[in-house]
Amino acid sequence: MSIFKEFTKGLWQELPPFRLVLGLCPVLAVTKSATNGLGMGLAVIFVLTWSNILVSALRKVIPRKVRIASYIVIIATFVVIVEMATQAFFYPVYEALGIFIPLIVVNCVILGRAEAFASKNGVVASALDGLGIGAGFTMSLVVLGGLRELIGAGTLFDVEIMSAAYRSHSFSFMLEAPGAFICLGVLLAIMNAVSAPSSS
Amino acid sequence: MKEIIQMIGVLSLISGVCALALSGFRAATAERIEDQILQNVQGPKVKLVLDKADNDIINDRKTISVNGEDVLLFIGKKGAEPWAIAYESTGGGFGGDIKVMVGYDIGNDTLTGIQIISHKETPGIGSKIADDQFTKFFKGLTTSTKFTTKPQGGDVDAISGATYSARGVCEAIRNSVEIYPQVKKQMQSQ
Amino acid sequence: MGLRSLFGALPPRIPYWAEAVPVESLPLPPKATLLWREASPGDVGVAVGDSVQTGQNLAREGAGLFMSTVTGTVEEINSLRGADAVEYAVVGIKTLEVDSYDSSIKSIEDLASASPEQILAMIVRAGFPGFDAVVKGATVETLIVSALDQEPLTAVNPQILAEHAGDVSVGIAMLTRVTGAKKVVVAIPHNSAHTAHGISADQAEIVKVRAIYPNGLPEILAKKQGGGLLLKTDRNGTVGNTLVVSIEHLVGMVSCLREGRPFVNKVVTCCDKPGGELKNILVRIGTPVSMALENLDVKLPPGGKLVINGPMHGYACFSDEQPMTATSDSILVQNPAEVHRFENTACINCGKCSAVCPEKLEVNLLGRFSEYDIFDKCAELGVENCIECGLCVYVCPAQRPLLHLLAHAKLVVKEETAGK
Amino acid sequence: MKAADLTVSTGSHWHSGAKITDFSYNTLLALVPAIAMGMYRYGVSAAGVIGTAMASAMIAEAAMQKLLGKPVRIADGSAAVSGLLLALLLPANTPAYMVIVASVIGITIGKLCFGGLGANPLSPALVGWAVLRITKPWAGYLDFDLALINYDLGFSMQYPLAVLKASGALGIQDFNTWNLFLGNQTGGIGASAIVCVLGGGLYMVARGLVRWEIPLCFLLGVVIASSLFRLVDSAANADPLFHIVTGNVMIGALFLSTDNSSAPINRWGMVAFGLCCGMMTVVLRAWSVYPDGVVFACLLMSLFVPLLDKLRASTIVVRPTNVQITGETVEGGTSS
Repeated sequence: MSIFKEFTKGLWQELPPFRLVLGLCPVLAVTKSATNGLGMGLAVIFVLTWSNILVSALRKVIPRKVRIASYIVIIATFVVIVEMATQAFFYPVYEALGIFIPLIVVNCVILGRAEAFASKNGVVASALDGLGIGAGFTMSLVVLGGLRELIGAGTLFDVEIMSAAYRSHSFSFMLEAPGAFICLGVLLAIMNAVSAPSSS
Repeated sequence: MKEIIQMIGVLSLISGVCALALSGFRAATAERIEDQILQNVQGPKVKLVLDKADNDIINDRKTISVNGEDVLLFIGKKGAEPWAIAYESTGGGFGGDIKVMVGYDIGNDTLTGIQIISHKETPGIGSKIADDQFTKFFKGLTTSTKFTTKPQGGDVDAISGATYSARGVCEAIRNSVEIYPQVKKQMQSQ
Repeated sequence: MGLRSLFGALPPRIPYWAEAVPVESLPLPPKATLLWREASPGDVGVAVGDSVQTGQNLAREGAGLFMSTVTGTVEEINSLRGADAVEYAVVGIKTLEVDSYDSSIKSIEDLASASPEQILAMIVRAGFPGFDAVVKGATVETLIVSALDQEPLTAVNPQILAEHAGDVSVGIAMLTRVTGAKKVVVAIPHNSAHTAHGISADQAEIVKVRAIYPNGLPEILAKKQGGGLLLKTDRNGTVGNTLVVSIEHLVGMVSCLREGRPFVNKVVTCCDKPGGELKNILVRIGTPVSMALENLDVKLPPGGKLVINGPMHGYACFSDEQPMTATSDSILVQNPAEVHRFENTACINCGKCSAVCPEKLEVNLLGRFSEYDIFDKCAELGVENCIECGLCVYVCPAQRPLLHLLAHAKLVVKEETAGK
Repeated sequence: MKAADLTVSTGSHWHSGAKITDFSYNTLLALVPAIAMGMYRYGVSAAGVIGTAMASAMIAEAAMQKLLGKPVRIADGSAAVSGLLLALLLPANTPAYMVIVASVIGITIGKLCFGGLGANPLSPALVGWAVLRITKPWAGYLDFDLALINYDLGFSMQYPLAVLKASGALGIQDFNTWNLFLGNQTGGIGASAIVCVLGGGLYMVARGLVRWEIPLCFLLGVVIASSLFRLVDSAANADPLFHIVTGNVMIGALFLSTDNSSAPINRWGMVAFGLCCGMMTVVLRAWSVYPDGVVFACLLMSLFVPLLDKLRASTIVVRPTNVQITGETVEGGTSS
C-alpha cells in the first residue's frame, strides 16, 4: 500500500508541472502537439526512473560533497542514451523535440527527485517514485500538448479532429510561446480552483 | 585527505562507467543514426529534386572526391540507367550559409531542380527562397545559364525584399555548376 | 473649492482666504474641557472638586506643563484616544464668571532687556505650544514667522496681520534673541493688503508666498523658506532646525508677556456652508464647538461633518463637544450632501496623487502597500516624510482614502522603528 | 463626550470631483471623430467591428468579474475603451470571430488576470491585437493590402508602410505627406484617420487626462530614430514626417501608450518611456518582419514601466543623525 503510494502521488498530489511547478521549460517549449508531449514524457520517464534507481542504489557510496556532480553525470548519461535512441529509431520525434532532449539533463524534476527522494529512499521506492512522477509529467504534457494542438491546429496526435475550415484558419496563437504560457496558466488556475476546498 | 581521495575516486568511477556505456551505445547506433539523418533531412529534398527517378535514391549514393573535397552524390535512375545526379552546395546568405541541393540531368546537362536544405534567413522575407515559387524557376535551366540575379546582370528574378538571400542561392548554384563537369566525369568513369 | 485651471491640465489650485474678517468675542463657556496630548489622567495633579485658577499648572509635580485656561472647579478627569491615535488626558472644569490669574505668570515690562532664558521660560509657561525642542536646547537655524493660514477657509492670520501689524517687529526681535536664529523670514501671502511694519532688512527678510494650499503648512514653509526640516521633538530626539511660528502666536506672546497673562483666548474661523461668509470668533481655549455654533446660530445637520482645522488636513469630530485648543484655527460644518465619500476601489495608477504630492512621494505605491500591510516597503519609499496634507485624496479619481492609508503606514513604521 | 450624529473620516474633506470615468468617457468622446471617419470610409463593416469589439470586451469583463467574485464594474468604461482602441487598429472587414477572440483575451488574460483596472501591466487592447498578429493563419486579415483589396476610396490603396518595407524610400515618393496626414491612406478603421486622432488626443491633453510628456516624447523618439536611420541609408528609410503620419504612430502616441496602468507616472519616467517607444517603433519598422511596430514597441516598453518609474526626484530626506540636546548626544536616526 505505502509502496504503491509512491507511484500514485505523482499523478495528483505531486503532479510535477502543476503542483510542484517544476520543469516548466520543456513543458512550455515542447507541447506544440500531443505527440511531442508524449515523446518528451516518455523520455523523461525513462531518464527519471533509471537515474532514480541508480542514484538510490549508489546513495551510500556517493560522498555528500560531490553528490550533485554525480547525479548530473548519471542523468546526463541516460539523457544521451535517450537522445541517440530517438535519433536512431524515432527520428521525427527527435526533430520535433530538438534541443529539449539534451536539456532534460537540467530538468528540475529529475534532479529534484534525485536529491529529494532517491538519495534518501530504497531502490524499489525510488523506481516507483520515478515512474509515478514521470507518468504524471507525461500526463500533464499530453494534456497540455493535446489542448494546444486541438485549438492551435485542429488536430490531436496528428489526427484531424476539427473541420477542414477550422484547420485552415486555426487559432495558431496557442502553438506560439505566449499561447503556451496562457494555456499553462489557465490549467493551473483550474487545478487550483478544483482542489481549493480540500486544501483549506 | 582520505575524504578527497574517496570523492575523486567515486566521481571518476561513475564518470568512467558512464562514458564506457555511452561509447558502447554510440557504436551500436552510429550507422543507423547516419542513415536516419540522410533519410529524413536530405532524403526528401533529394527525392523532390530527382522526382522522375524510380530507384531508391538514398541507397544508391556514393562519396566521390572533387578537388580534394568529399562530395556526397545521389544518383537517380530510370530503369537501370543512371538518369540524373544531385549533390549539395553552399552559398552565403543574409543570416548565414544557405545549403542547396542541386540536381542535374546528365543526359542534356540541365538542372532537374533545386531545393533549399537549410538556411538562416529572416522568417517571412528571406525565407521566401525556400518557397516553390522561387525554386521552380530553376527547373530545366541549362548549366550555361548565368546564375546571378537580374540587378547584377544575370538571368534570375530576385525576390522583392530578399535580394540578398536570392543572391546566396545563386552563389550556391554557381558553386555547384562549377564542379559539375568533374563530378559527371567521375561518376561515369566508375 | 479648488479651481481646475485649463480644463484640468494644471494641478488644482486651492486658494487661501485673503481678506481680514472682524472678530466677535464669545462669552466664557459654562464648562471648559482641556486636552493634554500624550498624557494620562495619572499625570494630572488636581482632583475632582478642586478649585483652579486661570493659568494654573494642572500637571502633577515633574510631569510637565498642563495649563488651565479658566477659573473654576474641576468636574471631570478622564482619558481619550484621539483621531491621531494618541492618548489625551481630559479635564473638565466648571467655570466661574470672573478670572483669577495664577501668580506664577509674571509680566516682563521690558522685552528688550530681559534675558532670553527668562523670556523663553515665560513663553512656555504662558501656554504657547511648539517650543519643547527649543527648551531642550536644540539649535534654531531659521525662524519663520508665518502670516499664512495653514488651511483654506481660515481667516485667522490675515485678521491678526491687519489688526496687530505693529507688534510683529517687537515679537520678531524678541524671538530672534530667544532662539538665536541666524535667518529670520516673515512669510506674507502674495495677495495680502497688509504687511508687517517696522522690520528692517537686517532684522528679517519679508517673503511673499503664493497664497495657495499647501504653501502655508509649516512643513512646506520650512522646506521652501528655511531650506531645512521643521523643528520638532520626537522619540529619537530633535529633528530639523527651522522653527515656524504663526503670526497669531507671535502677537499673542508680545501682549501676554507684557501683561503677565496666560494665552487663553484664541481666534477661530467658522464656516457653515460652501461659498458662505467666514466668521471670526474669539473663544476661550476649552470652549466646546457646540457653544461656538450656537452663538453663530449654526445647526449641525445629521449625517454631516464637523471639521476642525480646515477642509484639507483637518480632522473630523465625532462629537460637537470637541473643545478648542491653542492650535485650533477653524471650524467647518458640512452638509451630508457635501461630505466626500471614500470608496473601496482599487488604484487605477493614474499618477495624479504622485504628481500633486508636495513631498514627491510615490503615493500610488504607498497606498497599495499600506492597503496590503507591506509596511517595510512603505518605509523604503519614505512614508515618514508624508506631511498628511490631503492633496492626494483631493485629486484621486478612484476616491481612495489615501491619507488614511498613508497615516496608518506612518504610524506602523514609526512604532516598528521605535521598537527596534 | 456624547456622540452626535456626525460623519467621521480622515482628510481631505474636500474632493476635486475627479472620477474614474473621466478618463474612459473622455477617451470615448475624443475618439468620436476617428470613429466617424472610419464609418464614413468603410461603412457598416467598420461599425460592425467597433460594435463587436466593444460589446465583447464589456461582456467579457462583466463575466470574468462575476466569475472571480469581484464587483462588476463595467460602468467605469475602461473595457469599452479597450474594445474601441482594439477595433480602431483593425481593418474594416476583420471577421467577427477574430475581433471577439482578441477583445476577450485582451480583457481576461491581459487585464483581469492581473487584478483588473490599474493592475494590468500591459494595455488590454494591445494584448488582444498582438494575439491576432502572431496567429499565423489569421495574419492575412491584418495585412491591409490584402484585407482592404475590395475597397476603392479614391486614393492609393497600398499600405504606405508595406510599400516602404518592400521598396524603400523610392517607393513612397508617390505618397503626399499632407494627404497622409489628412487620413487619405489605408490602415486601421480609426488609426489611419491621423488628423482626427490628433485632434482627439489634443483634447485629452488639454483636459489633463493624458499628460503631454508621453505623446510628445513618443513623436520625438520617432523623429530621432528615423533621422538616424535616414542618415545611415537614405535610400531604404523614409523621412521622419512620413513615419509620423503613417500607420499607428499617432494613435499609439496619444492613446495606446498613455494607458494609465501600463505607462509610468513620473515625469522623467514618462519622457524615457515615450522616447523609447518612439525609437523602438522605428527600429521595428526598419528591421522586423511587420510593417508597423507601434503596438509591439508599446508592449515591450510597458514591461519596463516599474523600472522607468524609478526615474524621479528623490524623496529620501536624510535627517541629521546626531543632534545635540542639552549637552548630551542623542541618536537622531536617519529617516529614509
